[in-house]
Amino acid sequence: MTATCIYMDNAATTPVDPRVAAVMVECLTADGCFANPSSTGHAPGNAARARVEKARAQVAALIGTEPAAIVWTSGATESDNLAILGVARAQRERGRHLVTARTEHKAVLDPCKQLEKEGFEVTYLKPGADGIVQPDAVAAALRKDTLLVSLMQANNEIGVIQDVGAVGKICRDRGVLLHVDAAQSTGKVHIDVNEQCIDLMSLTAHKTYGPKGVGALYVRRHPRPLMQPLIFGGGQEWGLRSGTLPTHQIVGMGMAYEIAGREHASESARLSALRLRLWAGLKQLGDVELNGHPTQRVAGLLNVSFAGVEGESLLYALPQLAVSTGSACTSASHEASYVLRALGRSDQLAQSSLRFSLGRFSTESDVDYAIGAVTEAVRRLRRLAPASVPG
Amino acid sequence: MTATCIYMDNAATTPVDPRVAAVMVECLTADGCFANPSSTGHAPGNAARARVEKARAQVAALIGTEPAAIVWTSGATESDNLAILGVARAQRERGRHLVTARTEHKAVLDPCKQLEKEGFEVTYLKPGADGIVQPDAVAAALRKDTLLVSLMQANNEIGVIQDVGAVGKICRDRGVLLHVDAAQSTGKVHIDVNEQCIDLMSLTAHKTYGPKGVGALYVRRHPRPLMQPLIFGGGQEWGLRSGTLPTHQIVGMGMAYEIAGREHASESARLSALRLRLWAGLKQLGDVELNGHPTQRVAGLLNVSFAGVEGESLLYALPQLAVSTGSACTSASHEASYVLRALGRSDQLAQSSLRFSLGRFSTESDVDYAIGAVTEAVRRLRRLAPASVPG
Amino acid sequence: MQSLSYSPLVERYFGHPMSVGPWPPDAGPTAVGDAGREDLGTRVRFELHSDGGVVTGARFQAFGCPHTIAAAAWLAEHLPGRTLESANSMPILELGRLLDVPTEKLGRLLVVEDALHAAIENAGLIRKTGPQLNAEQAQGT
Amino acid sequence: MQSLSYSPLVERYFGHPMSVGPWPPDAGPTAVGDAGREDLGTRVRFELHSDGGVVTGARFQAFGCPHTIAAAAWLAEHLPGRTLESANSMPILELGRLLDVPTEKLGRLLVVEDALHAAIENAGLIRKTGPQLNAEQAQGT
Ligand SMILES: Cc1ncc(COP(=O)(O)O)c(C=O)c1O
Ligand SMILES: Cc1ncc(COP(=O)(O)O)c(C=O)c1O
Repeated sequence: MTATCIYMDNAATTPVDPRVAAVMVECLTADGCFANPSSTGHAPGNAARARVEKARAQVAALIGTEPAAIVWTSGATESDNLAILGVARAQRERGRHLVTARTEHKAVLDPCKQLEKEGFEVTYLKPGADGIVQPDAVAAALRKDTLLVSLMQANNEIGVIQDVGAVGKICRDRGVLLHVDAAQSTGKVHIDVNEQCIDLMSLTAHKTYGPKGVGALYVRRHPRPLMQPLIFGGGQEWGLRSGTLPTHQIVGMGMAYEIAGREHASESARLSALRLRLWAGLKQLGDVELNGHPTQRVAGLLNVSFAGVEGESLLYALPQLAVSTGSACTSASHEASYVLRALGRSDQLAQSSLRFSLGRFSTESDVDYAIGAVTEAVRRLRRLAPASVPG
Repeated sequence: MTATCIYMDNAATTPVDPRVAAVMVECLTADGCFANPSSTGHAPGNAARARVEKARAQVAALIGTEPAAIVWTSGATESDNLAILGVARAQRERGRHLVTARTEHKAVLDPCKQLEKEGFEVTYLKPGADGIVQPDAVAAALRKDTLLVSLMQANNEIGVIQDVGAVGKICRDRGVLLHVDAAQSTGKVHIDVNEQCIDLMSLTAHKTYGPKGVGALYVRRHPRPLMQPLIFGGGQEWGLRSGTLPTHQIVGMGMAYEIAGREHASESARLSALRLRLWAGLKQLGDVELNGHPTQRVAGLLNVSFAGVEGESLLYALPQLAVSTGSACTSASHEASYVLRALGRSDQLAQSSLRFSLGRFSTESDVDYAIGAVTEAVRRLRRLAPASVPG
Repeated sequence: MQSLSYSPLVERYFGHPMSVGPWPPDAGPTAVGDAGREDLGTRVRFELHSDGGVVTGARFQAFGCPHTIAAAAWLAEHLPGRTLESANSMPILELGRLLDVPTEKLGRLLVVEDALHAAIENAGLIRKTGPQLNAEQAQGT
Repeated sequence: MQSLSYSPLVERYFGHPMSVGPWPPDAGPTAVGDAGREDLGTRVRFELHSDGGVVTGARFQAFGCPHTIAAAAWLAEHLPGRTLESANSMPILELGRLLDVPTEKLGRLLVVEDALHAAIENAGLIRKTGPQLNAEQAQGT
């Protein structure tokens, strides 16, 4: 069913690495390590607990921290919500102002909108045309009552990398907490939460060849920010996140992050070369534009606007290529990507963009196929379109 | 490591059924159905979406509803929180009172406690000595400003079954919403949310031979109760629960529930017989008491108090048997199970109880082993203990 | 939670539209009708030939979603042989149903209809005033 | 998030305690010391024999967690040969460290200590007043 389709949507989700799948499978059935990691009254429970703690150490190692700073969640959406709602609701007497950027993921923007309903003010910074939020702009937005800055490290649509370390130093100096959404950056960008002065970091497994439905929140320990949980219950994860720990999921995330740490350098080099090859091929079409900063970006992600074609039709004309459009293609409206709009792209260019996200299993022949298929589809749709008429 | 241990802690978590593991594994790696179910712009995404929707129908079928009433979550803890906090926060202008029972899971009690901090009042009903909450007691607790009653169907510690249908009719008549925690009852007790007048029902996969880390909330559709999400973001699940849908987890839950529906009757008969055999064996020890109603209970769960032995030592003396104690054995305190205390058990008996929870993979020889091992351990510990002295 | 799925008819008319593109300059008097804007996601053009009030040839161009393109292609294929009058009252919403166009997208079909109506109006003008007008129209003023 | 793990010493003294149970009635004058309550989770009893101020035999009984049982068992094994005085000042918290008793459980060791001190006190009384008292004690008044 999907066999004839070339997958270039690794920013939406990655397949699970076979090495990760192997350890997950060990934690499912009756002959495996399936017990509840909180059942520390018996041997199977302790075995599960040990694997969970090993995974905690693996995840901690990738971001340069200690295991006790890692809180398991169901993914980056939950982690973003826990960080933002959790800090704001617990510290509302300290301040009611947050700073973030217009190009953040909805998992950051939507909790911010919720906080506005709860009496907070949020500053949404506009990035430059290259997608970069200048650290100075963050500094300028800080107020006396600013509690938290939330800034993603790598953008999911255009792949640009923010200088979170510079922002971290500014925030630390001013006594403001920094939350970083690193869903798209683990295994792709250097992370060291201490060096980068990060207080909270959202992580997810499924963009880094781990399973969907598991993630983590890094919470700095010294000092530990005061937070209100989203989910109350058994008291797991130091009371910050109750619920039975999903051993197989956590073990998968740990292994995925260990591999990511080990293979980051070689993988990035390979993916950079593939991306440049793809861009070189697509540029031949003419009237195409690269979205986002040309070099301050993750290796595998390329977002291109094609003048003169409509996004949904372009996607439909590429049935063998799994990519995503800049437009919110699952919604009924012609709404253009808010990220590309924030960069100043016209509605039309924002709407007719494609995001190609290469991954661990992408090959040179995939890239060549994509160049050919996109070239043909764009040419055909451009021929179908009427010549422009003045306004 | 765990091979020599007999697992009788299926109420804590069950192993994944091999038939469930098989479909999960199909949704992990690059050659499988791994894509993001929200990526409906391409074939792999649509294939994942189709499997997610099939699973939604499988889950809906087990509880007698339509697929569109099922919202995926990360488990029953999240579902309980979403139901209770979600309704209360969204409808706080309609009323500020909730009713629940003292024997509920922490995933219900803790959000209730949180609501008390947010200005709500909660009535915690005390069950009878048999663990049953009388529907009349619920009726008597309802007030004009009662928003919601939350009552579990099967209790996780003692296995007693509440008559949620009778409570449902009372609530429906009085215009009060009923939330039912069914984490321990799927595949074990008859569920029909329409017939039983249930508005919200928490479900989880991992007590019914599905994977840990995935669950669902049934939300009645006509009328649909007003709710505030816990987690804001991409807008998945009708905006009630954002976050990437974990295809393999959801597919696993669907298959687990389908099997549960099909095998419920035969499995219950088999487990009842095993439980009665276990109880008959343990009774020989003398000075043992069954906790909870003798017949209004799930088939596989047996909770027994052993006079004259201490719980943690009893557990420690049974290294080859994975059971759990009534005491909060993972905490440092000697705190006795709040469930058994609510039934009126003395601290000592509450503290020295064992929960045996048999499951799909339990055998007669497991039961016989347990009888032998527990008999020996209890006798040894009783011999170690000093004869009682007055006061 | 809605997926990009298209009916077989859309697949056919999007994938293999006939009657595409402008008429060659020497094809005779052409009535052109334009509607929509690229920056709003939909732009459609029809070019009609007619003789004695009957459509003799129709071509389309479209910038838009697959449903838009398919609808325009379907119309261009089915216009020839109709009187301008009957062409003018072709029931666009029924075409929408035929192509399984989702309700939220029906607005785009109105753009297709607007372009068709504009072309038919111009065809009527050509009939009355001769082809001079057409030359102007074809330049896209 | 803390697991039920026990040090090898606990394992040994819980799993194979020697010096268990009451002395037989004909074993001579026995000094008994009780402490704790079952409903609070810990109850310990020591029964000592002594001669000229030196412990000659010690037995224990315990209702409690593995650490409690192991601590009582360890003491019962290590008391013989000590003077009552040195037995009275055996450093219970150091025993706790030896057995890796978690901090939160140290309170339970104090129950063990109380039982020991009570037994030693009774042994002192026996020494002064003769075995009559012991008979009474052994009946557990
Ligand atoms: C930048 C970013 N943040 C958050 C998320 C949400 O993560 P999850 O799918 O783990 O909930 C995603 C991906 O969906 C993302 O790309
Ligand atoms: C009755 C009951 N409710 C809720 C839960 C929590 O479910 P989950 O582990 O899926 O978060 C459990 C089990 O842990 C349970 O037994």
